[in-house]
Amino acid sequence: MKFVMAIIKPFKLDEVREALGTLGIQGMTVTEVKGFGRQKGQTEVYRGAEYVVNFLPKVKIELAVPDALVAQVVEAIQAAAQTGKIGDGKIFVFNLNETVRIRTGERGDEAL
Amino acid sequence: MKFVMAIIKPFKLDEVREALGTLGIQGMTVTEVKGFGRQKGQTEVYRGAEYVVNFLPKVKIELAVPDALVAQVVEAIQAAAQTGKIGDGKIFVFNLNETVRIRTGERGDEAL
Amino acid sequence: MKFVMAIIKPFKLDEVREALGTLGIQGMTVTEVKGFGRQKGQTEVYRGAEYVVNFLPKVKIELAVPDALVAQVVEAIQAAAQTGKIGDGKIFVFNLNETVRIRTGERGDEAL
Amino acid sequence: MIKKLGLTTTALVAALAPVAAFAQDAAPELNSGDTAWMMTSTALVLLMTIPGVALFYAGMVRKKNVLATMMQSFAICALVTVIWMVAGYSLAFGTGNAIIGDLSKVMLFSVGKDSVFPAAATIPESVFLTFQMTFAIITPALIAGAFAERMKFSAMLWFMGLWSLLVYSPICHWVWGGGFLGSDGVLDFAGGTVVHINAGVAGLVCALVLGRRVGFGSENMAPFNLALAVIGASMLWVGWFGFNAGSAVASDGRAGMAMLVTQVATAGAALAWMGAEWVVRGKPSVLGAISGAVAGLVAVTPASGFVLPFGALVIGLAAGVICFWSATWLKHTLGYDDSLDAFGVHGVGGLVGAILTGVFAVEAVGGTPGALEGNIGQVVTQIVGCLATIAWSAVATYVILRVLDMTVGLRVTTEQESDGLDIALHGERMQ
Amino acid sequence: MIKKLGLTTTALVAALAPVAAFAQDAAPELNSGDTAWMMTSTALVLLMTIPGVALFYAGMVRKKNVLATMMQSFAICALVTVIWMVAGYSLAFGTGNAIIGDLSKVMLFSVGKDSVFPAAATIPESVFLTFQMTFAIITPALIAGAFAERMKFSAMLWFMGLWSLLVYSPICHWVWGGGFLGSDGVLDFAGGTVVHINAGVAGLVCALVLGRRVGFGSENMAPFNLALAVIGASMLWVGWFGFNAGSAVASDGRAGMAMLVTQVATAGAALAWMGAEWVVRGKPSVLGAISGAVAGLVAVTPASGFVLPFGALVIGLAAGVICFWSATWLKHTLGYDDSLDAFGVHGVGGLVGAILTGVFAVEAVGGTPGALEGNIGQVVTQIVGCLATIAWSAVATYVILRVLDMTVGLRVTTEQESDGLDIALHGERMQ
Amino acid sequence: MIKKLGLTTTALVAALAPVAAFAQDAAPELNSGDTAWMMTSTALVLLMTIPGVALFYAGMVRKKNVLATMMQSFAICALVTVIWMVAGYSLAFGTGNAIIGDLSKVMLFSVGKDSVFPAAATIPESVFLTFQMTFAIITPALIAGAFAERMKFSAMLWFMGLWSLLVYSPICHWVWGGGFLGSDGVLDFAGGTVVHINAGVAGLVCALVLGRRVGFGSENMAPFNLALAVIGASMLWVGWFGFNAGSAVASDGRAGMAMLVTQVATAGAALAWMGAEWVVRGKPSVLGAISGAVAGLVAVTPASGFVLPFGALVIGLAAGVICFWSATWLKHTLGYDDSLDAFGVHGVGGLVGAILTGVFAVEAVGGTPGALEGNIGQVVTQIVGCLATIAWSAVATYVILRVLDMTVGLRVTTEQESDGLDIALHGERMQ
Ligand SMILES: Nc1ncnc2c1ncn2[C@@H]1O[C@H](COP(=O)(O)OP(=O)(O)O)[C@@H](O)[C@H]1O
Ligand SMILES: Nc1ncnc2c1ncn2[C@@H]1O[C@H](COP(=O)(O)OP(=O)(O)O)[C@@H](O)[C@H]1O
Ligand SMILES: Nc1ncnc2c1ncn2[C@@H]1O[C@H](COP(=O)(O)OP(=O)(O)O)[C@@H](O)[C@H]1O
Repeated sequence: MKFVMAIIKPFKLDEVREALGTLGIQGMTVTEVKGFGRQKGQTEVYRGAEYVVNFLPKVKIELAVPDALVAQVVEAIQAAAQTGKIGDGKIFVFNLNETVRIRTGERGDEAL
Repeated sequence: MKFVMAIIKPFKLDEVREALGTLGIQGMTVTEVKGFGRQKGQTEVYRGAEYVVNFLPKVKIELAVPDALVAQVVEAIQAAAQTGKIGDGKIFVFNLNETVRIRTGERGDEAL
Repeated sequence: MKFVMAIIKPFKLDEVREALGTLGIQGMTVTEVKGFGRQKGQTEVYRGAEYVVNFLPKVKIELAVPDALVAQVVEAIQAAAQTGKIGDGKIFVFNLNETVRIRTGERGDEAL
Repeated sequence: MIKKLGLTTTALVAALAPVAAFAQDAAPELNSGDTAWMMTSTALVLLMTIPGVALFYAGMVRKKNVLATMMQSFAICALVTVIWMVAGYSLAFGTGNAIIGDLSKVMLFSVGKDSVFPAAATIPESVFLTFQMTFAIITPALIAGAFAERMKFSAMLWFMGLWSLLVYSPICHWVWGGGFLGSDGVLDFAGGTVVHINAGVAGLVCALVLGRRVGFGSENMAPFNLALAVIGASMLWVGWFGFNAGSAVASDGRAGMAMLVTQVATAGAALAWMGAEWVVRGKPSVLGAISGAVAGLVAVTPASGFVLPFGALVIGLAAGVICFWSATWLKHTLGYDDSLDAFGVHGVGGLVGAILTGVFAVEAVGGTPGALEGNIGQVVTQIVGCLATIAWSAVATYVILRVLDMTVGLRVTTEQESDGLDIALHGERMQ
Repeated sequence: MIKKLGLTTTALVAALAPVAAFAQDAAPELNSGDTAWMMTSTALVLLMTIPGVALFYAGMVRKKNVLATMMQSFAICALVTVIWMVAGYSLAFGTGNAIIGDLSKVMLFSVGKDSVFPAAATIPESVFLTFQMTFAIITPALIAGAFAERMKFSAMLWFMGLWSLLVYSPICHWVWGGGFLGSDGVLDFAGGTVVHINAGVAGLVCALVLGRRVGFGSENMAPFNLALAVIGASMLWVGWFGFNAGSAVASDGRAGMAMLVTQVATAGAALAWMGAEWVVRGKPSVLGAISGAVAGLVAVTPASGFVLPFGALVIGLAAGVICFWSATWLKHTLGYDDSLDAFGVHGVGGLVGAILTGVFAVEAVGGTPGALEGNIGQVVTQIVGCLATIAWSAVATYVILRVLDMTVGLRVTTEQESDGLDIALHGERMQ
Repeated sequence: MIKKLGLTTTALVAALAPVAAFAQDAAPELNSGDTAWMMTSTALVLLMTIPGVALFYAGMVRKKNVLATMMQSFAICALVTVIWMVAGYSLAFGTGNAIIGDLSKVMLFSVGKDSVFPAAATIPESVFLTFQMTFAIITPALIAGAFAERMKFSAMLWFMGLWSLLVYSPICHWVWGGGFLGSDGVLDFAGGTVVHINAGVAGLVCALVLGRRVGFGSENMAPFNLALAVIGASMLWVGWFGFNAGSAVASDGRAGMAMLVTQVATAGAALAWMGAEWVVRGKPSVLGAISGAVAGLVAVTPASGFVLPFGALVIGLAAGVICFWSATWLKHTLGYDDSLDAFGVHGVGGLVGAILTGVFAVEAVGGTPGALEGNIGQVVTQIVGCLATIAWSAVATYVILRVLDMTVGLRVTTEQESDGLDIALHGERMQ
């Protein structure tokens, strides 16, 4: 099993979910995060006090996938999340030792 | 060392923490996340505009544990977080290369 | 490639970012989390109902780095995030199998 | 206003006397200043419920129940308006007997542009009855604090509708509508018994019958957004000028004095609760300050047309300390879950105020002396008024709840409660 | 007020008659009670826009547009104040002809401390014109609901400024300023045509010309913080007492009755929308309850000085159900994106109210009988009033928008829209 | 009101003249319309502090200090109420001498239901003193903006209590209570010197003595929830009608004109700040628009009973631009941390208004001509009034702060400041 983590632009979440759905993937966990990177943030000014907000709202998607699907999953995410503009984000792939489905106690690929 | 990540129902957090406490574990990091899975979300309607919110609020627990404790930890989480109803969540186990306690610089199991 | 995750005190974020900047690192992802640990939380009282809030607001930093930089990165974070008081947090290091830059499709160290 | 009737033991005679006196001169004339103040007061008292109570309560619940809590105040406002129009006003202020009014004003068919209610002869009846309507609205809205976060919305509507007709209208009649408590000389300028003791006791019965919230005492039930509660308390404070000074039903010196003593008692109670908390807990809290203010407002309500500033200050200080004790120590000791302290603040504060009105009443202000001016019997009269209110409010509330429990059912399911009432009952969420 | 002029077909004569009558006795005298009520009403109507409409609308948009939405109401308040001073008041209430006023009151140079507007002779002209100013402010503020989340701020200011002069002032003159609709006997006590139909129709045109928001129908556009909307709706409800009862321009029985019927209709409409939703959708929503209340307030606006409580209740119930239908079914079926239902609530509710005023008007209240009292022609007169308003509002709004689209441009870029107007237009964020 | 005394150089004579004139006819009679308006105004001015200032300020701080900031306004409201009752009113409005009142009204023992304050003879004294109390409340509440996010709560209470007695009451006496500034002919209708310059200067001294917030200039201190600030500013705007038009202490043409010019100046200033920002920064901000509105309200305060709409518009435009400059450029250049611009808006805006009142005063409105009507000396008189206020406010504030710093200590610890005052001082959090 592998664990795929992707940082994407928030408004791309729905498209990515749909793309993964067509691969038969229905489970994932999503977190609101702040991204620092090459993309520059916007400036806020409050009564003359300027704050350059150099983080940008991003969304982190995490999903465990069977080894066989990893390549497809990465490709699907990349295709769906891409705008071609700076700040599109990253995909990271990790080894996953074990997965347990809490409800049933199933382990491994069955637990996904 | 291993790194255990669990996605659970929010109202189970206290029970899980207590269960882990009885194993002598006192450190962990918790994040509010949104889960997509088999469990279906509720429908919101605003002046006729319907939004099926297909993510559900979940809580992610992350904790680094010595190898010796992993099995117990996973079991404890599974037992405490289980309701038997769909949406109970997952536990993932990763290899952890290194841990550092920022305050002291301790490394490895001592840092946990 | 390695994946470094650090849990730090929120007000140390700017210093850590600067420290990493001097190593040439400009990308990272930040999440607001709640930490449980040795550090004790504060008590809130509402009309006689007491709640000891035993989690504390922390910030999680995640960044993928080339193997060559890991040691320096860990050191930089530890130095910048340290106050010497309890609750300073932890640094975790993971193996990272693969990284993809969504915008360009670059992989591996080039994608960072 | 009708409260003026309450000053003598021969209330009906007294009530008609000024009107008769007027009649000798000429037909009583509308006074545009009185009318202006009463319309303003009506707007201020409405403001107390929406958004006042709505915010005060919504600011103290958990995030998942914020909207549902506001919805209770808002829906009660709409529902009771119609009920008051249909029959509530008639039952409360129709002539009737010592216990209940009559049906002469049902549907307000008898109210025209130029109608005047005899005991409020300088303003149009339309204004008098709308002003009174806002009192009929806020009283049930206050009860809702006791069962927050766990009652079915349908059951709540049924309960409030029945309660308004079976509990509010009669007690209102007893005190202000020509009923026996007013005749007995019970002093209640703006609603210590009718509104606050009544709502507080009903709330306590609700809390007991519905039972505690799931997780009460174990789960963290910290208020989600106390800023909302501070806005709500502020609206209550400001709006209460209409509540108390408006109860003079005139724009005169008595109204002015009612406004002044309201301000003084409220400030005193806010400082007292804050101070008590500072001593006992080590920190003065925002929730404490606003709770104290509301306790002071409650306690000065019956007293407002009868006392002078110094008496008001004492009433406020007493209410602040005593309600702090009831909302913290008493509730936790007895273990009932009066979620937002409808009883602890309104019931207890109302009792403190009703009794101390008998102590601090000044003849030169409201026509009746209190214990400090030698009329010790007034305290007894006040206690009788409290007991009558408590008895009927408790019994009738209990019966209504039991009947509803057997028919529509009072409580949401455990799952709905844990999902939160916003999404479970109304299909909406604070994002 | 001038609305009184609307009661006869010989409006100008009628308008001067009472003044003349007065003049025979003595110079008309200021009445301190009337003045007090009108200053209060002015404050109440201002409260309706800031923070009323600002919150009502801001509570329904997405987080990224909350501040920009509040900014629209606030900036309109400032802008229209100056425009009303410069020329708006003069165009609306200067004598002029049947279509438009004149420039005699430009810059308010002719208004002194002791000036009196003849048809409102018991209050200072300064109060009359400030009261009317608050109406001129809220009307464009209501339109903004239709194009929320996508209009350029600069374009919005241009649009509102021009609209105020070219659409609001003339229609205000037609009905209240001595123009042809008032002369024709159209009944509009507080602004069913002038304010609500006018704003609603202009909103619909805006929604059509600007087009839908990016992602309309596919993205989740759930309101970010409905608690804000509930506060806003509550402020609207309370403030509307000034709007409707203030339109009596006196502190008297007609004002009192206007207040009472406002309360009744609003409650009825809130219950009706809530009930309709409960039946159709299975859950009564908070957004539904407050939308219903606003629909009721809108519908009773033209009727308020003319009907009795029972008529008001029917008007409220009708408005609640019909506006529920227009804001849910109609909008989604026709597919236009009237973001916050400026047309669905104000346009449709205004039409319901304007027409039913012709049905339920009672001679004893406002001097004119309605269809139920045998004067069926009044319904026709009302419809004529609606059509004239719709026609001018639609055409002029369309022309202004087209001109602005070709010059300053109406819409933000797609990127600004997706970033949110708060940061894109104002450089600020809700943290 | 007493402000009328300020119109002539023989103030005391003038003050008694109308009363005497009345007395010849009969005892001065209460006027129900005046009383209604003054009770309404009292409610409106209270609304300005709670929740007005509370929200305006809380909306500009960081999340961790939202509740503590609201708490300051709320606690000041309670504290000053009691202080005003105990001695503040007596020191300000007791006869006394040219510098300070006396102790004749201590504890309000001398105030009964029928008491009348001679210079406000048409309303009950209870109303007059409660109206004045709301001014005594808001002034210290405004100061709190200068030291937001870093002062100890206990020190704040001590400071405000002492400041109210030692600074507010005397200066109030100087201008309105029969003191030397009123006698000298300083025009201050509703509190340009007494309230705004006074609070602004005291705020500046606080900011300097307490020092900057930890992280000032480096950390992100962006406002957490500007929506709250918009609600607060709106409440201020609406409530200010009571502040300014209420300062006529009558429901008459002068009150009406005060209301109108308040509206105009506020709108002008909001547009001016917004415009200045648009030009200088490229974007008009919401914070700018509301700050401008408040600056306009401040500046028109002394002028409101003396000028006509055109003068008010100029005053507003000037205040908007100048306060934009002081709150942005001046503060950042000099480097003091006046957190929420108590000085930048109230101090500077008050100065602009006080001086321009001397320019634009119109004899036909307030009895005194200004420089434009040839009375150039009035500008000098106004400047004298400002300087006297600045001098006493600065010196006395400084002394009080130093004494408190040596006794209770002024500032929270660095750790408390970084944890936030909500949890550190009050044990509560916005969840
Ligand atoms: N080394 C990294 N480790 C973790 N997250 C990163 C890293 N670099 C970038 N990110 C995340 O990816 C987002 C996009 O990166 P950015 O450099 O702005 O654009 P791009 O990926 O298009 O080059 C960032 O906002 C951040 O959340
Ligand atoms: N493949 C996955 N990878 C990551 N998280 C997952 C995955 N599948 C499910 N989850 C998480 O677990 C939660 C519960 O999953 P769900 O399918 O609803 O129920 P169950 O685990 O009981 O089968 C989801 O809401 C999601 O947060
Ligand atoms: N075993 C663990 N796994 C994951 N996170 C941990 C673990 N132990 C501590 N943490 C995180 O580190 C933070 C600091 O830990 P704490 O024990 O309070 O202090 P210290 O690190 O100084 O000993 C905690 O709040 C928590 O977020």
